Amino acid sequence: MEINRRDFMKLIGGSLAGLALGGAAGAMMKLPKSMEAVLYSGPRIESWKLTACTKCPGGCSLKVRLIDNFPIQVFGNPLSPVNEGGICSMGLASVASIYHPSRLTGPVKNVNGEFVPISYDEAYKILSDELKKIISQNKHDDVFLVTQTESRLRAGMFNKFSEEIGFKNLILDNFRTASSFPYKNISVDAPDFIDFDKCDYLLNFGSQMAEISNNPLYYTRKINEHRSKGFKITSVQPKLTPGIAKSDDWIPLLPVSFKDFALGIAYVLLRDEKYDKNFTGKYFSGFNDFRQYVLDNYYPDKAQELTGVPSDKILQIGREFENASAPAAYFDEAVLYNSNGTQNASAIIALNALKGFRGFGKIKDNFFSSMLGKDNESIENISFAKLKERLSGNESIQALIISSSNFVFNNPGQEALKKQLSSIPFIVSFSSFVDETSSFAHLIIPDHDDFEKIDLLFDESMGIPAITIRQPVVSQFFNTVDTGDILISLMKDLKPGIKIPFQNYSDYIKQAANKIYSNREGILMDQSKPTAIEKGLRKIGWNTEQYPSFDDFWDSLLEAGGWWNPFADKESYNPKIDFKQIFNKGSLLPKSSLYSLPNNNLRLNIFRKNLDYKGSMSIYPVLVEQFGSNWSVFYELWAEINPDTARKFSVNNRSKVVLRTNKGKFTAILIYNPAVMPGNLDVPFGLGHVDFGDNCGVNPLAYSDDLSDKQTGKATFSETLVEIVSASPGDSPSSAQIMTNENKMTGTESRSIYA
Amino acid sequence: MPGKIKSFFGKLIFIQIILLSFLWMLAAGMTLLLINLVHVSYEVNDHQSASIAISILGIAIFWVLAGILTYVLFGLYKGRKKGA
Amino acid sequence: MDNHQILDEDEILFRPIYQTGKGFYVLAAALLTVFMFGVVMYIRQLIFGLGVTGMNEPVTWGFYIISFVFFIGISHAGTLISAILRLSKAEWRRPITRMAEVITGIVLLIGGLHPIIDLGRPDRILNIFERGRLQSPLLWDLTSITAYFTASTIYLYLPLIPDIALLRDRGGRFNKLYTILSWGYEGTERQKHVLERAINILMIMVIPIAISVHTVISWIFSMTLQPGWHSTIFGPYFVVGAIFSGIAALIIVMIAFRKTFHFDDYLKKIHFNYLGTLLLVMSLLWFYFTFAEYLTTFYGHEPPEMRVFLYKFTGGYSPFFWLMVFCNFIVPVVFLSNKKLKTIPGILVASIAVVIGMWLERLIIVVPSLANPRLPFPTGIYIPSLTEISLLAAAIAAFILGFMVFSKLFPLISIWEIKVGREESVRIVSERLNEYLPSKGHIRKQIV
Amino acid sequence: MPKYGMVIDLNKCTQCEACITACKLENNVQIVSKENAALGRAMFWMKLLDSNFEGAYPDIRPTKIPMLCLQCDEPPCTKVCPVRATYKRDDGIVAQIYPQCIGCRYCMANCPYSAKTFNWLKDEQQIENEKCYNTDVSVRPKGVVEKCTFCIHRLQAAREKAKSEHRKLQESDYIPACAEVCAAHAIYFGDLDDPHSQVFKLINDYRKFTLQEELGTKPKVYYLSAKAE
Repeated sequence: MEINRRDFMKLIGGSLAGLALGGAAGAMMKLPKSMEAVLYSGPRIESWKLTACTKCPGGCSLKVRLIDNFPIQVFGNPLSPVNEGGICSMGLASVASIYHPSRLTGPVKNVNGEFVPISYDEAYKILSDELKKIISQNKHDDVFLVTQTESRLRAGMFNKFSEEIGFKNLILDNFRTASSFPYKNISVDAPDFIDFDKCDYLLNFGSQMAEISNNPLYYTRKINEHRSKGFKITSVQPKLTPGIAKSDDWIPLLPVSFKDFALGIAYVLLRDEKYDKNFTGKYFSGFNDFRQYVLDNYYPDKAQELTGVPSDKILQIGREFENASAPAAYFDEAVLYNSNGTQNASAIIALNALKGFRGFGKIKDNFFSSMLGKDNESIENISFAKLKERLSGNESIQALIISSSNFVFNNPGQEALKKQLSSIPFIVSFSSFVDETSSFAHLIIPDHDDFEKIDLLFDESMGIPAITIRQPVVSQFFNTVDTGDILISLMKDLKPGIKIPFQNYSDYIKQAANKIYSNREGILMDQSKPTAIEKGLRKIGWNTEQYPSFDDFWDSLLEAGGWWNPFADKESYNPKIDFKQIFNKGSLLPKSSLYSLPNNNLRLNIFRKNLDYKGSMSIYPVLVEQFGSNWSVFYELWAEINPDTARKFSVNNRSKVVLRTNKGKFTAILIYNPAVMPGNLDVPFGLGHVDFGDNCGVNPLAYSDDLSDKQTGKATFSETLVEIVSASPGDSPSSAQIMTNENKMTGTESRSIYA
Repeated sequence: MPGKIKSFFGKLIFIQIILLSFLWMLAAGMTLLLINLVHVSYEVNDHQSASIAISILGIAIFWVLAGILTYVLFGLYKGRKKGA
Repeated sequence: MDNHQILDEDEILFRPIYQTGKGFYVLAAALLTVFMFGVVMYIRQLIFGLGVTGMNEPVTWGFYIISFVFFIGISHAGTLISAILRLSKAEWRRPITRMAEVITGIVLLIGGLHPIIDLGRPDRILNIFERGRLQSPLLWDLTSITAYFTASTIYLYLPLIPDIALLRDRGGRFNKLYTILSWGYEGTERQKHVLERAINILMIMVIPIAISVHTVISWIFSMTLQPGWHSTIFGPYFVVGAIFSGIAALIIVMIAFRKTFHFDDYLKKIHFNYLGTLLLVMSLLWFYFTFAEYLTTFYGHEPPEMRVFLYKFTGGYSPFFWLMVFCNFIVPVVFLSNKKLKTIPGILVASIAVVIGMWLERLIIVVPSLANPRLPFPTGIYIPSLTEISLLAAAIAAFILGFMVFSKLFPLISIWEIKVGREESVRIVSERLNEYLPSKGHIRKQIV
Repeated sequence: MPKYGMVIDLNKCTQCEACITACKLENNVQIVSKENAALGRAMFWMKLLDSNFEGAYPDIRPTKIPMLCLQCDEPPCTKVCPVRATYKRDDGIVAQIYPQCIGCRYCMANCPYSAKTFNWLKDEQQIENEKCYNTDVSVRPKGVVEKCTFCIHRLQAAREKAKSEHRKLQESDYIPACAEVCAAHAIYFGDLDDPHSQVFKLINDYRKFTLQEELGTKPKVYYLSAKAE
């Protein structure tokens, strides 16, 4: 610390960030000695490199600014069709993680509670021996692999690994797989994208499309476009997040009754006979049962009773939906965050089916699947639910392999989970930090930082295949190893004589890229969008992009940072669906108890901010500080409440409250927010890390009931009851303040500023 | 004895002059400052008129004050009883 | 030769200079420690930056600016009052003026330092001389305060000369110093004349300067766009407040010395009576201004203005606000408009209340406006830190110390003016009266 | 001489806060310690104006406004600065001279938009953030006022670049970080006097408004907003 002070003085004296970079280095940056020298006395030469962001499935293309080959800043790549130069806060901050002082610099072994550094060979030996033992005992079933990597190729690698070795229990739980699970559940494959060219009405169930989705930046642009075309967006959500606020209609609704609402809408369609008879006839098996079931159980008044949404509102939405030529009822992973998530999703799928999924589309002969191998099938038979079940049951787990997943932090019932984990004989983690989950590991072999890895990211959600390549912008800093390479060498060791067509992970990536090369379509991301003429020329086989060999292509691919195919054709999405096992007569859920609150109780509704994608924000100080900044709450948990509700409990704005759930007490700063559902207490998810970066605030999941979706085991975010135990005075805004906000903004009474 | 007194008075007036000159220095200093500031305001050309107005006032006051004190002190000095 | 035996009729006025009790040293030591503690805290602030204070965003000004305005306000006790009294030939002024002028001198020094204490980078203060902008109200202050300080020091010094001469003639301590400072004053006609003339000129000159000073300070605030500051009334409002607090401070000082040095024979009940009445008048005037200020705000009902208004009247600062009204209006009016209560202790209570009240008023002016920004940012909170409190204490300590030092060097009551008064004023006043009283003969004529 | 200005389309803005992060990293704005943040000394050159709502539940909408220094054409802050540490450039940008500021905070007191921030303490920049320093921007010492400068260092760089390429400065050359990263393309930046620039067209849009118009500070950051039916 002393050193920092001196360095700071130097920095103030020099008053040049350049100096700061050097001056601060010794004390501030975790770097190999050799690099520090460069940092101190580098020529300060600027260079730019293209890479991709793996924070979310979107795969934005990044423009990294390097000074003396140290990544300093990140911007969006303007030529990328995914983000068109845009970038989100997480992407901007992401550069910090590579220097993080608490980052693991090499493999560590857990010697009774202490993590002691060991050589990679030793670590690898421990791992392979452990697995060999298990295999020799033929206990394949007792090995669990958990990974939440957003890179589908990486996921594919895990798949290959578990198949080759014969580990059945691969939990592949990234955003995309989770979102498509409900489709898999009725054994159809999910639509590739919302066809914004056709879609003229978007009914969004609980998805924060512009914030946390499988392509937030693309949806951000598209939502604006869609609305500027005069089409409507209706969002069904328990929380009016800034992104949701963009939609024309907001239906405040608890996730538990999404199903009821969806079927309520379906009723309107069925009653008005405005559904796609052709489609239901052809593809919707058991339609008549379904029809009957809905007509019996979901007449508007009933739906109102179940959901609390006024029946005329339901009718209105229903009419809008049925009169749209190509409506889309959209949902993603978020819909699963409650105890009957899969059912909700199925209901929404059914609703889409009534209009023949006209709002959705698929890419014609999409070669991604061929490229990826079977990337996300595994979730069919195994989901996080199974792990939980196994952990709680008496069947023992021999080994647990965790990669880029911090499920202890992201799930309720953490106490139990921790106890169960500590009873597992062998846990290996590939995390590059000691976080809530990997702290239970017996062995940690840290993976590269995102900026040191190579990866390919795919995305169809734009209706065109787009691939961005994550290439290493720096040579690896520390003694870290790419998890992919470890898996490959493991395969070789555990299954002697296995045929693997690639030597290491980057080979594997190259081969995937080779498919693009051989496909001969599309263009690199180093040129602006093709004009109509170009497209026309393409149609008749004109192709300017000729590469003598794959290597040329590969080089120019790295240079361009990505590839996409604006000429790909779409086809309509019409799956054969069958809901027999899901909606049969009588299985009508009773009205959720959450609506009839016991007095002095509130619903704890946990919401996610776009600054924190999956509880990994805390290593980025910029984001942590910014997290609550627009409520002027810093490094603390806050709880938003509807002023009317607040008055009932007589708690003031910005007062510090103590909250109690079944799991215990925690404090938060109460914030008046008129856009909160009455009876809700909205708290953000992302703070409260114990041993992972910047620990401050509270993790609400640690205090919420241990409920989860039956099939996917996804945590419930809004089904916990909470009560306010005590509150400090705080300050109540004077009436004038509230009255005159409008004028304060614009300075004029008349001016309205609806954003 | 008288010589001693004489010498002391010789010193005395000297010291007194110095004391008085401090005030004049202040006045002069203020004048210089204000003039400098006016000059600066011309240099970067922002609201010269304001600067001038203020500086005129300021300068005048200080000189008058210095003047008054000088007048008094020398008046007193002259007004001493003859043959003291 | 041993002049100490020459007993003057006003011997008691010389006594403080020559006799020093044990209490003096004890008190001095105590005050010095307080002062030094303040100095230490300030050095700490220099090292760590203004973060050690309680200031934050949006409340970017705190105790320092408040004390600045407050002390400069007190300074009006002196010169302005004594000048006005001299101008109006009020004979009862004679024992008062000196103390009043001393207050000015000391307090200006202290107050003038506060803006520098408040700076984030005092090391760069010279930038003001190099690249200063005379358009900035802060520079107007710099100029006017310097001018005021110079003027009032001279105005303190000139009437002091005859007394210094007296001291010189008594010989003893600091004789050389006195010799130098007295400029050979021997009370000849010519010297008297010169002195009279100079004092009269200064007297006229000081009044506008004094008024300008506080007007300019008020302009620091009213030149901004802040709700609650941007008001035309601020100039006169501050001046009135300044004189108000000044008189109160003067009364306190007078009573203190009356007690310690037994000046009962010089500072009689009548003086306090007059000053008390003056205080009462100022109190009413102050209330009138305050009322006018807030009434207009309330009727204008501009949203940002109203936020500040409500913040003061009902919001976070209401306790201070109403305490201020109590101290500045209710207490003085009760104690000073009522014969039974208008005793010296009563007047003392009133004046102390007023001093506290005026300090609160500065607080009420500075903080709430900053705490309620125009745009809907959350309301600011300001809690002074130990640094600020100890620096305020140090300032007060310095004030008292200054007086103690002065009392050891020069008489606290203008001896020669007393003597002159004793010898001449009766005659002069009666002559003056005769000038404007109608003569008897005139009346008889009319009857006939 | 150009007159740089910004237009923010609130109908497009999704309040993703990327501009805020970008600003913080681009300008090396210090991240204060937890205690100081709690005291209200967190430093943001760009921030979302505290939430403020329209309509009645459930048709209610938050109207958060991305706030930066509005670069007034009649800046109140420069008027009161005693040492000319903040001044308006000919191209309309209200700039700060950090080495000249004496930290009297008068400009903050006089900014009706509370757009300025003060370095209350020594730089407590957190470890991780050190590396994200943008080497083009100086780090402010304690005790000086700072604020958004439309990423003026980028203008310098752009000028030099254009010069080295022997061409005039084009509109696309110079764009502040917040405008560059905006994913919704809601932030436009350019020369308000140039009739061909996009901002020029946009400030003649019927949805245009500025904050606190009645103060006559003539902000050069305009907002676009229309009520959705």
